[in-house]
Amino acid sequence: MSPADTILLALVLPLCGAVLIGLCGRWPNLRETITLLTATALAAVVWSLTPLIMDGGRPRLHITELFGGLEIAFSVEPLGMLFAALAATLWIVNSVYSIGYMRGNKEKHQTRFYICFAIAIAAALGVAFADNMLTLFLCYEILTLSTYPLVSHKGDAATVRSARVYLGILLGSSIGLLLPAIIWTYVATGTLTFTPGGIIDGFIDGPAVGLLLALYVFGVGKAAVMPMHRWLPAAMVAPTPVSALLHAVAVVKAGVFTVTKVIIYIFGVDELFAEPSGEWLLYAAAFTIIAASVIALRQQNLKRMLAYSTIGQLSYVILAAAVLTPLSEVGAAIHIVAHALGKITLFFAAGAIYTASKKTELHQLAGIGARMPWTMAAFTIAALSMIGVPPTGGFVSKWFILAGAFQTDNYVAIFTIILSTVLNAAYFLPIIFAAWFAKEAPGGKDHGEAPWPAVLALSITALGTLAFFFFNQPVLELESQLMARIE
Amino acid sequence: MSLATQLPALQVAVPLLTAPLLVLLRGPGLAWAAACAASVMAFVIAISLTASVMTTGAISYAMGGWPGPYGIVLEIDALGTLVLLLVTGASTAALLSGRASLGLDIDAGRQHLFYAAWLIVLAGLSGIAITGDAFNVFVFMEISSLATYILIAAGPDRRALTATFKYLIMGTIGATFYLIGVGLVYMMTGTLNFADMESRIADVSDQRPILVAAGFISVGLALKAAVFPLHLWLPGAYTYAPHVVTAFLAACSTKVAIYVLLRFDFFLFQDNLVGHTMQFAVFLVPLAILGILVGSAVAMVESNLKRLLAFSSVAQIGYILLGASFANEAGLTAAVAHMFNHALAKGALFLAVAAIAMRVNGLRLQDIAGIGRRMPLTTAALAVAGASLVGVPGTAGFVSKWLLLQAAFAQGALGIAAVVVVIASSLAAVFYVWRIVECAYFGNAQAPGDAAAVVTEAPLPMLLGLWLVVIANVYFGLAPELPVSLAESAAADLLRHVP
Amino acid sequence: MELFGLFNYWVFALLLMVGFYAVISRPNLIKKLLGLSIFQAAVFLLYITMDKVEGGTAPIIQKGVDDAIYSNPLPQVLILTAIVVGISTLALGLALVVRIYEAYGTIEEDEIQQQDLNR
Amino acid sequence: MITIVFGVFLLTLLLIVAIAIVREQDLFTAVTLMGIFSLLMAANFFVLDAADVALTEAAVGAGISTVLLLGALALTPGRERSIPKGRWLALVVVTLTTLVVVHATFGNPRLGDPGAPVHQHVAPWYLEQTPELIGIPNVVTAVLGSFRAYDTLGEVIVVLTAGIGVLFLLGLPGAVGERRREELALGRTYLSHHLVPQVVGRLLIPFILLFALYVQFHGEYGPGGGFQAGAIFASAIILYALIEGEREALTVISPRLLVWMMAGGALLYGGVGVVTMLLGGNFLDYSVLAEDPVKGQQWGIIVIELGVGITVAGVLLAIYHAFAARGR
Repeated sequence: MSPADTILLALVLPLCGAVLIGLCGRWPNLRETITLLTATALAAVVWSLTPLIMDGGRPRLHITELFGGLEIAFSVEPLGMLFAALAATLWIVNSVYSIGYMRGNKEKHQTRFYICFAIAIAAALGVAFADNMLTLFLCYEILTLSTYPLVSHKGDAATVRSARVYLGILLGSSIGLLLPAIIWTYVATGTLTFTPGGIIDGFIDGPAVGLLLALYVFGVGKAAVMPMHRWLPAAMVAPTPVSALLHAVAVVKAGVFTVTKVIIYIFGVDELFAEPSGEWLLYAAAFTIIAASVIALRQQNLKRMLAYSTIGQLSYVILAAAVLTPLSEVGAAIHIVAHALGKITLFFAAGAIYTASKKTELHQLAGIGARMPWTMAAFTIAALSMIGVPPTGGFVSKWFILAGAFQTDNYVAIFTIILSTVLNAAYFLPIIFAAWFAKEAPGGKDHGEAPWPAVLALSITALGTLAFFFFNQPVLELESQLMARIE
Repeated sequence: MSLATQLPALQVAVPLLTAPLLVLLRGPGLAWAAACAASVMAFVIAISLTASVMTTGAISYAMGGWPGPYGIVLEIDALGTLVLLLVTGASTAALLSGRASLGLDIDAGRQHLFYAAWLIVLAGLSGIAITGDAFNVFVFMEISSLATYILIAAGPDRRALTATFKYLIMGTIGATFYLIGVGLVYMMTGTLNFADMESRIADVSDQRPILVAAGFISVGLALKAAVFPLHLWLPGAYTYAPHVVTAFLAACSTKVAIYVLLRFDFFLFQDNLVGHTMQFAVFLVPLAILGILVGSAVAMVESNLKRLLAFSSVAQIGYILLGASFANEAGLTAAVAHMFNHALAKGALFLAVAAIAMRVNGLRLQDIAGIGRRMPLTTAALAVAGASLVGVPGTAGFVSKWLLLQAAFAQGALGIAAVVVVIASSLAAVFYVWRIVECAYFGNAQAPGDAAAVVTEAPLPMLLGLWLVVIANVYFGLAPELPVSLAESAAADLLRHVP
Repeated sequence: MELFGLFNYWVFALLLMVGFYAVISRPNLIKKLLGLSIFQAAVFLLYITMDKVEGGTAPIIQKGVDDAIYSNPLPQVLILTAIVVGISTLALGLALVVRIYEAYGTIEEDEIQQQDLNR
Repeated sequence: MITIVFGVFLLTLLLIVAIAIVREQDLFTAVTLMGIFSLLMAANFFVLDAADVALTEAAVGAGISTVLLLGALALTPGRERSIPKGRWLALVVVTLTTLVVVHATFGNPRLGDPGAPVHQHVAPWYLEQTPELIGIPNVVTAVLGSFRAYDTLGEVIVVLTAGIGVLFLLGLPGAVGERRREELALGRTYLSHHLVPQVVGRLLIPFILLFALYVQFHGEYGPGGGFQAGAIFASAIILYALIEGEREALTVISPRLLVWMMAGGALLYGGVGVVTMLLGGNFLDYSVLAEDPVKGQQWGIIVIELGVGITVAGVLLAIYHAFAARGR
């Protein structure tokens, strides 16, 4: 099988899975088996591409040409490879978790849930592998639309209202800002293909670059740069597996991934570095990091707090990309992985707590460590990774970002990272402390751990967080190709 | 003489001569079958004409064997075939899927007359699309208009009658304005043949009557095309017509008028009137933009489903006009492609509405609350067609919106304003389409267990037809080669007449 | 004399607008249709005025007369068609008016609108 | 010169009548004035050397449309409600437009100017070629029936559409056998108890029918043709219906026959087109109908004129009956 076929297989596999899931909706065990099998097969397919990419191969799959040289095409490069591998792998874990969560909470419409989930994964892979901005935009919109039924899963009035905010911001920003940005790029340069070194050099310069960058960054609402962040807390009405995989990994990472890709392959790091009008992005990211952390500090609901934490962490990636040094670009890529592992663990834990005890608020968590030791242990590890304490994955990415910032003496970035680390600690540590050492409020429900698939899943990802501290070499190697190209 | 060379005449003659036969038929089933057969045949002819135009270029056919300008000559070019495909395709899809729905609206004793009128509309609209004679356009315009009044008056509500009367008055004024314009051009050139007019109009020294003619023709056709602010007949006519008729007309009838407007403007006036490009922009761009804004704004607050979609049509007509008013290749390509794509999207939407109307009482938003659970296939079709209307990538609507924005970006400052307007209206479209979809899926039925309980999926032929159009929306979103290449050569054709 | 040559066109313009005025200003539906008929008739006058040639006669070829001047046949043909369109529109419009009266009990536009609003 | 003065007189009268129609609030009077308007218009056309059009306008405008309007008025209120004030905007719009159009007329060729573009191009060709190509004296018929036969087919379809529309909206005049007794009981058999109209009418009807046939088949030689003949034929039958009662008229030409006439005429016309195609010519190219192309043209014109006449008569009668039947 040629690499191009492998790409096609990776895109089609989840869709086939979706169809099969739909057909087997009446037999839940069979349906879940299919989900797991599809996820495993997908991960295998995606991983099978890595050796080729590591060796510097860039396979390409052409689907169709639309008009004026614009085509739907896919190709794999290090950044996309990383994102795809991440999403595909975590889908397996998340599927295990979903089974425990959805059954434990006796959710309705589970078939629809699994179908939409599979489509969303396919769209996320499409974003990862997109060869040009048009293809990326297409998959980006499919991702938005396919996750809507997941967000509005409960279907009551409050959920529908939140889901409306979700869709309104994501669709509105993409049509209102991203689409004009793409067309502007196309009209000016005549191409939309992602090219190392960027494509706008010589076509657009001066303040227009800053404006175009703004259209892109705010147009990609999924990256949640303030003020485009409001959809993420709104999306927390979704069942927890959705929040875990999609709103900690697939969807939000698709956002920052897109921004990073635009910076590297549309603008070109060098071009952007030479153009002062693009500098605002650094400040916007810094502001988002600090503001989101402060807001997270004031949250009472666990999932909402995690959502604001995500907003802040996403802007780390943006910030890293905006520092515009090779080291920081690698840091951005690594942070995508590190944060994914950590945040999915946190959401898994939140969902496990909800399934076992129906607790959703922070103050209810006092003493819960005694009842759910596995869950809270995983929670603790993940929280430490968010703060950036060794030996967790979060430390590695922060290290690279800071190193990149020092390279250019970018004090804004350095200061922001330090301050936000303090803030992160300020909102995570009290929870951990209370969970382990505080007394449980009397009169609570007597409960133990969540169903075993959920616990298993969150244990795996927690271990992954730890492991990433030690075994990050392959990722580094893969992404230093990026560095090589930039230099 | 082989059959292939007779296709242009057959394109009109088949439906035109099947119609009188239908008047004689008794029994609605037979009439429906005959109408379908004629419509399918017209569609097939349109496809083969398109194929030959794309391979060998424009076709002309001398009616009665008399050469132009003495006889009437049919001229079929890329733009014409695109309109032909729209007209015959919309008619075929609506007829094939609409039998059950029409059966609810019209009693059996009158159905054969209704189907006869339907075929006359089809013949009239196709006739306009392929003729090369200015007066012949008027004749076929009146044929299609008169028959359209019948179709709309067939609506079950009594307001269908007043809406039809309004349309009849405004439509007749529009057609008469057109006739006056043609008369004035004839007075100064002595000919009715488009090609001949084009070559002789340059010699006319006194341009005053020609200028007035341009005014009359533009206003008349704008009335027929429902260009803002001459759209007043459209919401009522679309709302109260039988649902399947709305699907047919919304897909193609206004586009045919725009087609004639484009032809007249680019073949005759652009080149020959001093500063006409400027006038085109000065008069049409504000109207197009106002139409887009007002149509979108009203659609956002309207609660009757068909009215909402009708106002959306007013906005979409603005898009087409906006693209055309750039008067360059990119803009015209976008306008013509949007004619095609909007027809697909609106046709599918109104067919979905027709399917819903068969099972639900009333078409206000609260009436369709919760049908997503009862009619999942119909509602899904509605959602996809809505996405195409909004211009979500992967659907036909996206292609033309892209082309339009691309053309606008190339226009400089004025173009940026146009981009802002189009984007704003797209966001409005997101809003009003979303209102429908969300209501269909998550709205709470007012009387649970009562009306909603008996609601079931629409009949199979309806669903098949609906999904066929919806799939076409996706197909032409991913493989837009046909409409885009037709639109490109149409744009090139139109511009060839401008120095 | 020179201006008399344009008198027909002026009457065309005036008739056109008299008809148009009736259509847009009168609420009575039958009156609107009468206005529409005048409006269309004005256009007939425009076309037929064009066909006249000084000293000419109707375009029916007389055998053996070589120097006869004939008026232009083409506008006449067009107007024959237009007259037919006019009567067809009138017939359809009247049928609609009859049905509207049966449905609403009035043929005054404003009263009809009032009824629809009150429903 | 005298024709111009006469023309000016007629046109001024026309304008006065038009304004009177708009101002008149009694609709019966307005409709009567409309008839006068059409007659004046027909006279005007005659002065302008358009005999065919004049004949048509007289038959249709003054005849048929008046009958239809009266038929509709019988079913609706006969008086217009007095209109409120404040139609100013309409008046301003109308005045401005008039001024624009009048302004434009100064560029028009003068009435009767032989140098006008319309007399230089296309029309002379018709006048020259008709004797050779078609071989009939009436050029209007030649253009109508052959050169622009496609338009005329469209015209027939327009008429048919109107027929379909009226039948669709108002219903077919159904079987009348049942109604006869009621009518007799009510003593409503139209004008049959008025002696003078009855006698005069009965005398006139055969001549009107004869005249219709003459106009139909003499159209190649003099003014007239299928359309005028159909209208005149329909007037004769309508007159018969007024005098003898609708039932009698419907027994002469049954509703089913009316429908067959409506569709049959159009089919006859279209059939000629199909036959020419089968014989290897273009649609409506009559030259292939006979050995001699000129003969073929003449045959074609005769047949299609017949088709026009049949459809027009059928439709106009059907419309009349539909209105009349609605009253009861």
